[in-house]
Amino acid sequence: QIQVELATANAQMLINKMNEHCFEKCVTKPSTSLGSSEQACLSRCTALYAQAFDHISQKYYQRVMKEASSTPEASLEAQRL
Amino acid sequence: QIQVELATANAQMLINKMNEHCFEKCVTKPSTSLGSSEQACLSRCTALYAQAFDHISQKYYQRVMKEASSTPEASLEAQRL
Amino acid sequence: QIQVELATANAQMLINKMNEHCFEKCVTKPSTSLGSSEQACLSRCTALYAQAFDHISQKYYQRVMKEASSTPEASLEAQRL
Amino acid sequence: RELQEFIDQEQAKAKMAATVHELTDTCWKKCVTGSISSKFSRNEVSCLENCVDRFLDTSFYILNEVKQQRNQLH
Amino acid sequence: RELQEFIDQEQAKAKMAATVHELTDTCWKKCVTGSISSKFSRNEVSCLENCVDRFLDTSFYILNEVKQQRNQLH
Amino acid sequence: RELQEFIDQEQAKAKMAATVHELTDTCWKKCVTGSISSKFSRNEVSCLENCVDRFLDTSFYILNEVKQQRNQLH
Repeated sequence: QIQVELATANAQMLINKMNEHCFEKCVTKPSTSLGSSEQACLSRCTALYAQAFDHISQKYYQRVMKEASSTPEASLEAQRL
Repeated sequence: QIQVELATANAQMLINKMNEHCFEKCVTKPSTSLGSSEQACLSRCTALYAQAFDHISQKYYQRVMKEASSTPEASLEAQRL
Repeated sequence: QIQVELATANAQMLINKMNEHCFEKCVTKPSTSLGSSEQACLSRCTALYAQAFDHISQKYYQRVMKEASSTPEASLEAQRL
Repeated sequence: RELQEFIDQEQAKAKMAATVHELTDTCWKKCVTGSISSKFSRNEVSCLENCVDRFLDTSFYILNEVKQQRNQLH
Repeated sequence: RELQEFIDQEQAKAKMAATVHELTDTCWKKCVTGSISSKFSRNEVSCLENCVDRFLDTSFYILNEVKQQRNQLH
Repeated sequence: RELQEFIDQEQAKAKMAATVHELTDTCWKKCVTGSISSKFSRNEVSCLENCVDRFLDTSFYILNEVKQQRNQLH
């Protein structure tokens, strides 16, 4: 139950962040409708944000594991960031 | 009771946001006192921020109602943003 | 107990803020390691951020005290910011 | 049960009120880029007019994108 | 009752400590715009010196504006 | 006791998940500075590749600095 909620909150947060960053990048002058080039930009931007998120996620957990295996204290600090 | 608290929190938030954005726009180089042109700018800025807030508030609730009358699911998503 | 927790949370927040602002200023193009000039910049930046924090802290509490001695209401507003 | 409904409604209201503050923040940053005159410029008015609906369009567009990508996996 | 007072005081302290962090954040962004030298430039020092008091002045000024506008309605 | 351990673990997971969102936010702002093409430029890729590790290095570096300064006082 808790794990499902965590996963949902996580997906929701990812979508909110995509919304924020891709609106900023792709809709520079909001007009009376979402134009086709703005939509194309949003599709690219969403894909790239997801890619960055996956990559960063992987790098972060690798580092947490590495620190945990060398010094237990450092890994706690990495988690606490 | 809850409704009063909500209204107060709302007003407080609006004032905090005005403070943040209008300080950023109007007090570009903080000096030994708040000059008269800075004060004039703050008066204009406060009025404009309130105007933008009212307008955006209206547009948002219109949209939430529109989505609610077409697809119930979409309106939930709009609320959750 | 509560006071110790407050002090720890405070130190943690200060370090997080230093991290955010000094990473932004000193590590402009993240490369394969933290270079010596980036490290030197981080040392300077950490010291300056701590200095700014101390100064601002002092100014803020001076002002809160000043407002409290003139109008009790204003001091409450200053706290609530 | 009625109490629960009341709480849910109040929470939904509080959430929407918070969303209005965030949208105003976002649209102010996007649309009010110059210095502060006594009224908004024509460009600023048009930008603010459209900002909320385009932001919500963006939100629905992205939700759709994500759903489609998920469906392609199954 | 004494416990309640103690809790209120600790909450007020925590709130003020949080405000100091926010003010430092705001003033750092406003005043430290160049690269990081071994000490603050003269402009940066003067900006940081005045930043807190002008921010709080702004806050009082805006509160007053809002109150006056509200009074004009009644 | 087992329940407490489970709660602690879930909280640690939630905290790490939140950190990933913050890191993505920070690294996106630092590395993706131009307009959005169909793929990242070479500079953007290299910046994103290194951003997490340099951010965490920065964090450890600053922790060390703060500890040293504290030790000098005693």
